[in-house]
Amino acid sequence: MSFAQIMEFLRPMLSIGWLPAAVACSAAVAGLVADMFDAEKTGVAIVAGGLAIAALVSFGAAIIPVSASTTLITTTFGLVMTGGAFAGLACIVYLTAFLSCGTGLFSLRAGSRASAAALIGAGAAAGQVLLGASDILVLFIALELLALIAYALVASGGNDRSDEAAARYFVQGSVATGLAVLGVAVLVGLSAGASGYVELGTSLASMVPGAALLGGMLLVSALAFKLGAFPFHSWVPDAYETAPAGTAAFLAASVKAAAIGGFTLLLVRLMTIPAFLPLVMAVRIIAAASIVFGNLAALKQTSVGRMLGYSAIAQVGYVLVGAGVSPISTESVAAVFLFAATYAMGAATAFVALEFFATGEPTWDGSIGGLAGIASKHPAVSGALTVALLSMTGIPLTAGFWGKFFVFYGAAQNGLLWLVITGLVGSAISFAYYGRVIRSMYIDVSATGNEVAAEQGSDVAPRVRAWPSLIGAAVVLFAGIAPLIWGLSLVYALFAFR
Amino acid sequence: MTLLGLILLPLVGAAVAWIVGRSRPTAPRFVAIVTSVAVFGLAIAALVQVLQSGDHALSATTKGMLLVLDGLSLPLVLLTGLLGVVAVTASWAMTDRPGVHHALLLALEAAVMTVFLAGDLILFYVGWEAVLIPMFFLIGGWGHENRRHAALKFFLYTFVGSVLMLAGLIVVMMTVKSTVIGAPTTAIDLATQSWLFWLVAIGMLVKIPVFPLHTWLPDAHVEAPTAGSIMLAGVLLKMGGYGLMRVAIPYAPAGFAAASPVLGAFGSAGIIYGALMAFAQVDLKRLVAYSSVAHMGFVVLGIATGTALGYAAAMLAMVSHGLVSALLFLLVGSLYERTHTREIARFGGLGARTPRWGGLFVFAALASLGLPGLSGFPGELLAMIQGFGAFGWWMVFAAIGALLGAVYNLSAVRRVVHGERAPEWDALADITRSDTIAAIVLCVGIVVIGVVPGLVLRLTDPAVTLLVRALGGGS
Amino acid sequence: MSLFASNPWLAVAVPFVVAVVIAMLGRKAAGATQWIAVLAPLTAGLVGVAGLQGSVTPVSAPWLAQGSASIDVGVTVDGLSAIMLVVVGVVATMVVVFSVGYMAHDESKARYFSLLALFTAAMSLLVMSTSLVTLFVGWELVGACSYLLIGFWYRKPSAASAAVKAFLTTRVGDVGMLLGLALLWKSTGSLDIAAITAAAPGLAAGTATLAALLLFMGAAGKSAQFPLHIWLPDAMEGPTPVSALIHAATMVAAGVFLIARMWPLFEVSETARAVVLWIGVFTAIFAATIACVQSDIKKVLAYSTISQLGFMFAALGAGAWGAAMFHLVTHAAFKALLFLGSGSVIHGTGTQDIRQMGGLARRMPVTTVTWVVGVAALAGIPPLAGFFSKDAVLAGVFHAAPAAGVVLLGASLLTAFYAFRVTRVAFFGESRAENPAHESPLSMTGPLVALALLALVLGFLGGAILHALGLEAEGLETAVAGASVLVAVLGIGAGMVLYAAEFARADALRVRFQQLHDFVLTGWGFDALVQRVIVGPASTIAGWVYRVIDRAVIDGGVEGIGMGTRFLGKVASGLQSGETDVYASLVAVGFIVLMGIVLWAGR
Amino acid sequence: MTILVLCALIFGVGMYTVLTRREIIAILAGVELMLGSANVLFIALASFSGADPGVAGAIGLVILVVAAAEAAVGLALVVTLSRRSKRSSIDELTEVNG
Repeated sequence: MSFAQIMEFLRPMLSIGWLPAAVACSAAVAGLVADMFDAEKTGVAIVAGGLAIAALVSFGAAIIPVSASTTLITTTFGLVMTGGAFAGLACIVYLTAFLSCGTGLFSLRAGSRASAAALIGAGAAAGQVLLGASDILVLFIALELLALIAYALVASGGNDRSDEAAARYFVQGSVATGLAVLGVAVLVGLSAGASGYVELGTSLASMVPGAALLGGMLLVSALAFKLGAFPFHSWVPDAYETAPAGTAAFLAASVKAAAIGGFTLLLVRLMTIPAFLPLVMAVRIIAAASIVFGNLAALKQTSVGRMLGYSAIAQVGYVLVGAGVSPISTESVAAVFLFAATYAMGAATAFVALEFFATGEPTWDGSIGGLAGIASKHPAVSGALTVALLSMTGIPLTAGFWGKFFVFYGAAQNGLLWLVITGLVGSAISFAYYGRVIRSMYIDVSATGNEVAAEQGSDVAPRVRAWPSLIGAAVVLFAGIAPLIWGLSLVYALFAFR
Repeated sequence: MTLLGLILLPLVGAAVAWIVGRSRPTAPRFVAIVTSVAVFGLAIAALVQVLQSGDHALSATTKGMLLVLDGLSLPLVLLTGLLGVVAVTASWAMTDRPGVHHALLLALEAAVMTVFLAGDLILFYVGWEAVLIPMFFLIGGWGHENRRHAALKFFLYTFVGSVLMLAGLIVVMMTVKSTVIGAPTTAIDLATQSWLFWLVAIGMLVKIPVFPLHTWLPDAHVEAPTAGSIMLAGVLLKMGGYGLMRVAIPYAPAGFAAASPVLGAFGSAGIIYGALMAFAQVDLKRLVAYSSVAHMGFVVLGIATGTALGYAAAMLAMVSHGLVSALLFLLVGSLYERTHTREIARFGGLGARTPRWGGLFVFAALASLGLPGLSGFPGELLAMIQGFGAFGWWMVFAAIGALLGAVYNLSAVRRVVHGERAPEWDALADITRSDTIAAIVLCVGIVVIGVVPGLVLRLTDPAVTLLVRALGGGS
Repeated sequence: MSLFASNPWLAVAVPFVVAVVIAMLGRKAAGATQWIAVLAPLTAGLVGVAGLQGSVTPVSAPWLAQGSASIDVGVTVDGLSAIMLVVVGVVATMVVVFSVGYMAHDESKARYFSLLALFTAAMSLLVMSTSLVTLFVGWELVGACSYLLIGFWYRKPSAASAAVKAFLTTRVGDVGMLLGLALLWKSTGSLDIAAITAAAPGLAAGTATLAALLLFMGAAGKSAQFPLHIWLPDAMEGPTPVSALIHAATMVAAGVFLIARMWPLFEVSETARAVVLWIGVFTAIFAATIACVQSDIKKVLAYSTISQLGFMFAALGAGAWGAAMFHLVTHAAFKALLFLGSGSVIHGTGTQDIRQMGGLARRMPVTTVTWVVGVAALAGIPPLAGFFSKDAVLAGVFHAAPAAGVVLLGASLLTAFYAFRVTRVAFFGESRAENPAHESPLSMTGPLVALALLALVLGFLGGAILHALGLEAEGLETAVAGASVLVAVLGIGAGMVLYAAEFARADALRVRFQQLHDFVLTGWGFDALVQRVIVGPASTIAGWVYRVIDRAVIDGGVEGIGMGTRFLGKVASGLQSGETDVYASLVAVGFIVLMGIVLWAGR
Repeated sequence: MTILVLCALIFGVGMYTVLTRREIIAILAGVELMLGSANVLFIALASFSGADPGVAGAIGLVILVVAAAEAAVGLALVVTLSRRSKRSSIDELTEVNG
């Protein structure tokens, strides 16, 4: 049975866009039920399994052309059904969520692992909805759902620091939600309650430009907050540092990928009319600011989590460089989606590897110095972390390079050379902090010598906890090298608009 | 298919060496020597194929990659193959994690081959960056006291340069609408060319390194292990010169024409500066590193003249510097392994104590100062007389640089090989057999190219004439 | 003989192969290999002889060809190079034979003889090349061999630094020569000697003079003319046969050969010739004065060589390049003789200081007789070769610039004086040495006798030499000849009288002019000057530039940028101070600022 | 049109309380105020632009539900904070920074 035949067999099933979301939600519920019976480990496993299936299904939907079926549900989730770019990114959202749960979330307190896994499952489903929303209200609801889940996951660290970070995150989040609600109110209000993108688009054209701009900017800011772009970034470092590495993987990767998807869709679907051109200028300013701030602030960090937080701000800057293209075309959206996918994979692999180290060496205080000489003890996982960091820097032979390449190519075509150079120099400087982690892992000799410390941390053998980071690294490497061998068409196929 | 083999074979060898290294520490060096010799053999096979092929070029394409081997890249591919073998023999007695060391060495060779064989701009850039990773780990892993700083500085410095180059390449790809390297069908307008040339060339100038952008080289060399230094000096620096001739000049000829006086000035300044710095050094390896800056100054000078003979001078100077600096680093490395110090002041009268090493070092010093009959001279002579044609009396500085070249080389010989025998080294063993074989191979190469430079020039002739005709440049 | 005629490149190939063979055989077969070494100069000489009979087919091939331009290299033997080949051949053979005895107890003989053979190969390449490129190749290779041979006993620090000094000073001259090459390449489009000499008249006056002067700079470096002469006296650190071969006859003569070879270029530019003339004249008198006060026998001969070369350059400057070549040939013979003689004396007495010698005539008869013949030739006593060639030189110089002629006469007087001063002190009077000197074996005295015969005969071959160079031989200038003989006799007399009976008068004279004597002894203080002005500051400047420019400015700049970004990082991360209200207000302010931008962009 | 001014005013008050008050509970209240005023604004705008009252009401209800969920999670966070480390004002919440 060749690959095509299998796909042919699966075709009818794959056409149901909401299938992945359904699987994920049901797995989440099952996980909660298992938690009730104190079968915590199985609960997490169920959620992980569900997410894996969802990832496979959406990958299938991305690869083979699917005819959009027009049932009631599809109208609201319309866009997800068309497969192509959205299914591709949805697959990444599910895959990273799967990796996050796959670690077994051992860094969380015993009781709360299954519930956290359930939250991640639901969050992944919400991510796909946010990604494929064709209605502004659906977008808003998904956004808020993700926000709430994020607050809970940050608080799942179970210590004073994570509580504090969660509380602060909540305060800023609520301000952003206020802005979002105001934006929705203005836009939908003025267009007589029509909240679907298509109807909204038409009414926007005839609306008073000032109000449209205000509403648009409100929404853009809300989404920029969710992405963690410069002016709205303050929660990112605290959240990534205090949240346990496993959940941080979900936050950094799949939530961000979904938000990027939603944001770009907002621009593509809603704001193509000339009235919104100035918005794009704002997006570019945010992009440059995020790149500069993110890269600079990350230089001084000693905690790996916090550093990854700041680097996330910079990475969002690169995304916005791609999104800030004035005639936003299918290629530029594909580029942004590709970048979101590669960044998400890199971030997920990195955090999952940190999860492995956190649970492996309880003495690891989360600092870069703490990782000194760890490569000799855990060569495989530190290799995975290195691949992830290189990918986030954008070094060739990793997926990150292609992401950055296409984003900057699009921006250059748009004549934004100053933005391209800021971005490129930013990504060069980024090696100053990514490289320091690699250097401490491989080159520094660990203070306690490199005898193999006994594994007292988690009660599970390291081999079991290591596989998620290895899978992540493998995907990143494969995606980096494959285009060299099979050409760039493969990349476009996965994220092309259909 | 030989072209693809040139890239894949070292990669496979690297993987095997790494895996074997984990179990039996003595095995990886045999894997490495076999692979590197095989790669060198493949390079010679490619040479034969190119000579037989009508248009003096060989290309191979897979769906994703386009590989091209022609006059410009052939001598450098052969040089990489040869230095690969020399690097492995130089690190024959390596006991500190040999498996990973040889794997990184072969991976480095594969990455460099990709750069020289790349037919399209994306692959060229991928190879250009991929070289940094193994080198970073080589410097970091096997360096000496200051390796942490040197490794990161090396990576960051060249990475910022090459990232700017990527910006330039993106603009090139955008305007020319194709990623295949070669004279552009639709010439880029003159206004953009002026700044585009510098944007694309900056990454290469950092790599060469040109005079003000060179401070990463001494730190990287001093800290790199012997094999790493041989590959770094012997081959990595050539990527800059090759990149200029292959990518920067064809795409921005007008920009290059406007920039050539500045390039020539920096080239000549590099010759003097490198020689002066080498003369002031206390650390032997740092002295050789600065000598690389001086030699590569001739390459930049040759390229800046923009004439066929100028490019020939650059190619000759690059190949000769590859051999000479590899020999010097081999000798300095073998001395360091036995004495564990690189301080020139502590050496003295080694000629008496270790005659074989002393003789080779004197030969290397003479080759390094560009003695006629050895490989340095043809390149330097051509660069100077063509430079005179293009820049006139500025060549006085280049000539003074050549003189300073003699100063630092001979003063190094006087302080290390000649003079009273330092009592400290009475029990010093002479150079090991494996290092001697590698050194002899390099010496033969140096003499052959010195006496018959036509060998290299015959290879580069078709490609250089093509390049010059494309630019409408002088003879 | 036809073998050599048909392929002249043998003169380069055979010595090179011999050198490699000797080096390969190494220490164990040193006994046998040293005799093979004789083959090298013999072949060179035979090719020269074949050249003299004419009919040598030139061989040339492209060396650096790219695109349409190409630089060719090749060898040919015309009159000029034939003579030089013969000189090199004869003198080198004598030196090799002499060295067998002289180096008998030296353990690294193999290296010595292979370097000698390599030197012969380089010298013949230099002499026979048809293109300036091969000439330059031979030129620098000869310099390298002299570096290796001066520093032969490299364990002696003074020998090592003398070798470096020699190579660097000649290299300073080579820098000028290289620029000359570049200028010629630019103006005539070719580096082929024939092409350049043909195009010389057509060159713009300025370019021709400049090119000639640059080439002369190279020649001055190699032939130790003022101010690039400082390396020759120190070059005496090398074994004496080396000094005889390289620093008397062959290498130092290369400068004269170069100007003779490129004569049409010099012919065109008046100013260049004037410069050559006056530098030659000054060097002649300058070196002669220093030679008069030297106490080391080899230093005397070294300064004498510089002075005699000054004569040749004066002849070249005056336009009589034939006379210069004739004097070159005779000088090669008797100076090699004197050096080998001093070698045999050093071998016999074990010291180089003439004050510890004395009364050697009784113990070393053959050396003394040959020495006297050599010294007489140097002073210019009629029947000997020195007289004829010096006369030709003086005649030529008098025609061009009488004032220069007079100065040269003075220099000849001093030459005669110092020549016989050394003879009187070293060979006659009571022996001041502790252990009695012994005569050198036949293998050393044989070459002395041969060279002495040559010194006798060569004078009469002047006409044949000039004819071989393509110039017609003029007769003796009676007036000039008379004056030079008178001056020679005066010099000899002064030398013998002053240093008779335990040098009473000489010491008295020295005490009165003590200050002047010391000043002249150190080469007019020129050596110390160069040391203080150039060599000393060189390392300090290099060190300063390294510390300040490289470390502080450039590297500091790079590290500074690194530190700067890290500091900016600290500032940026300071923004995350932890106060929640700061964060919340950042969100609000951020929104307002963006809204402003949007509205401003949208106006 | 007075409705618009009123909503803007309430939104401003809400924003002011969030930005200036120390205690988190007060901030929560401020957030509720902002969401409420946005809701009222929406209803006003929708009816003003002639939307079908049923749809406007439904969307208004959605916004209310979201606000409620927001408040619930916020209170949960406040409770955990006060129970575990007895901190309720944002001045005490400055441990995580840099």
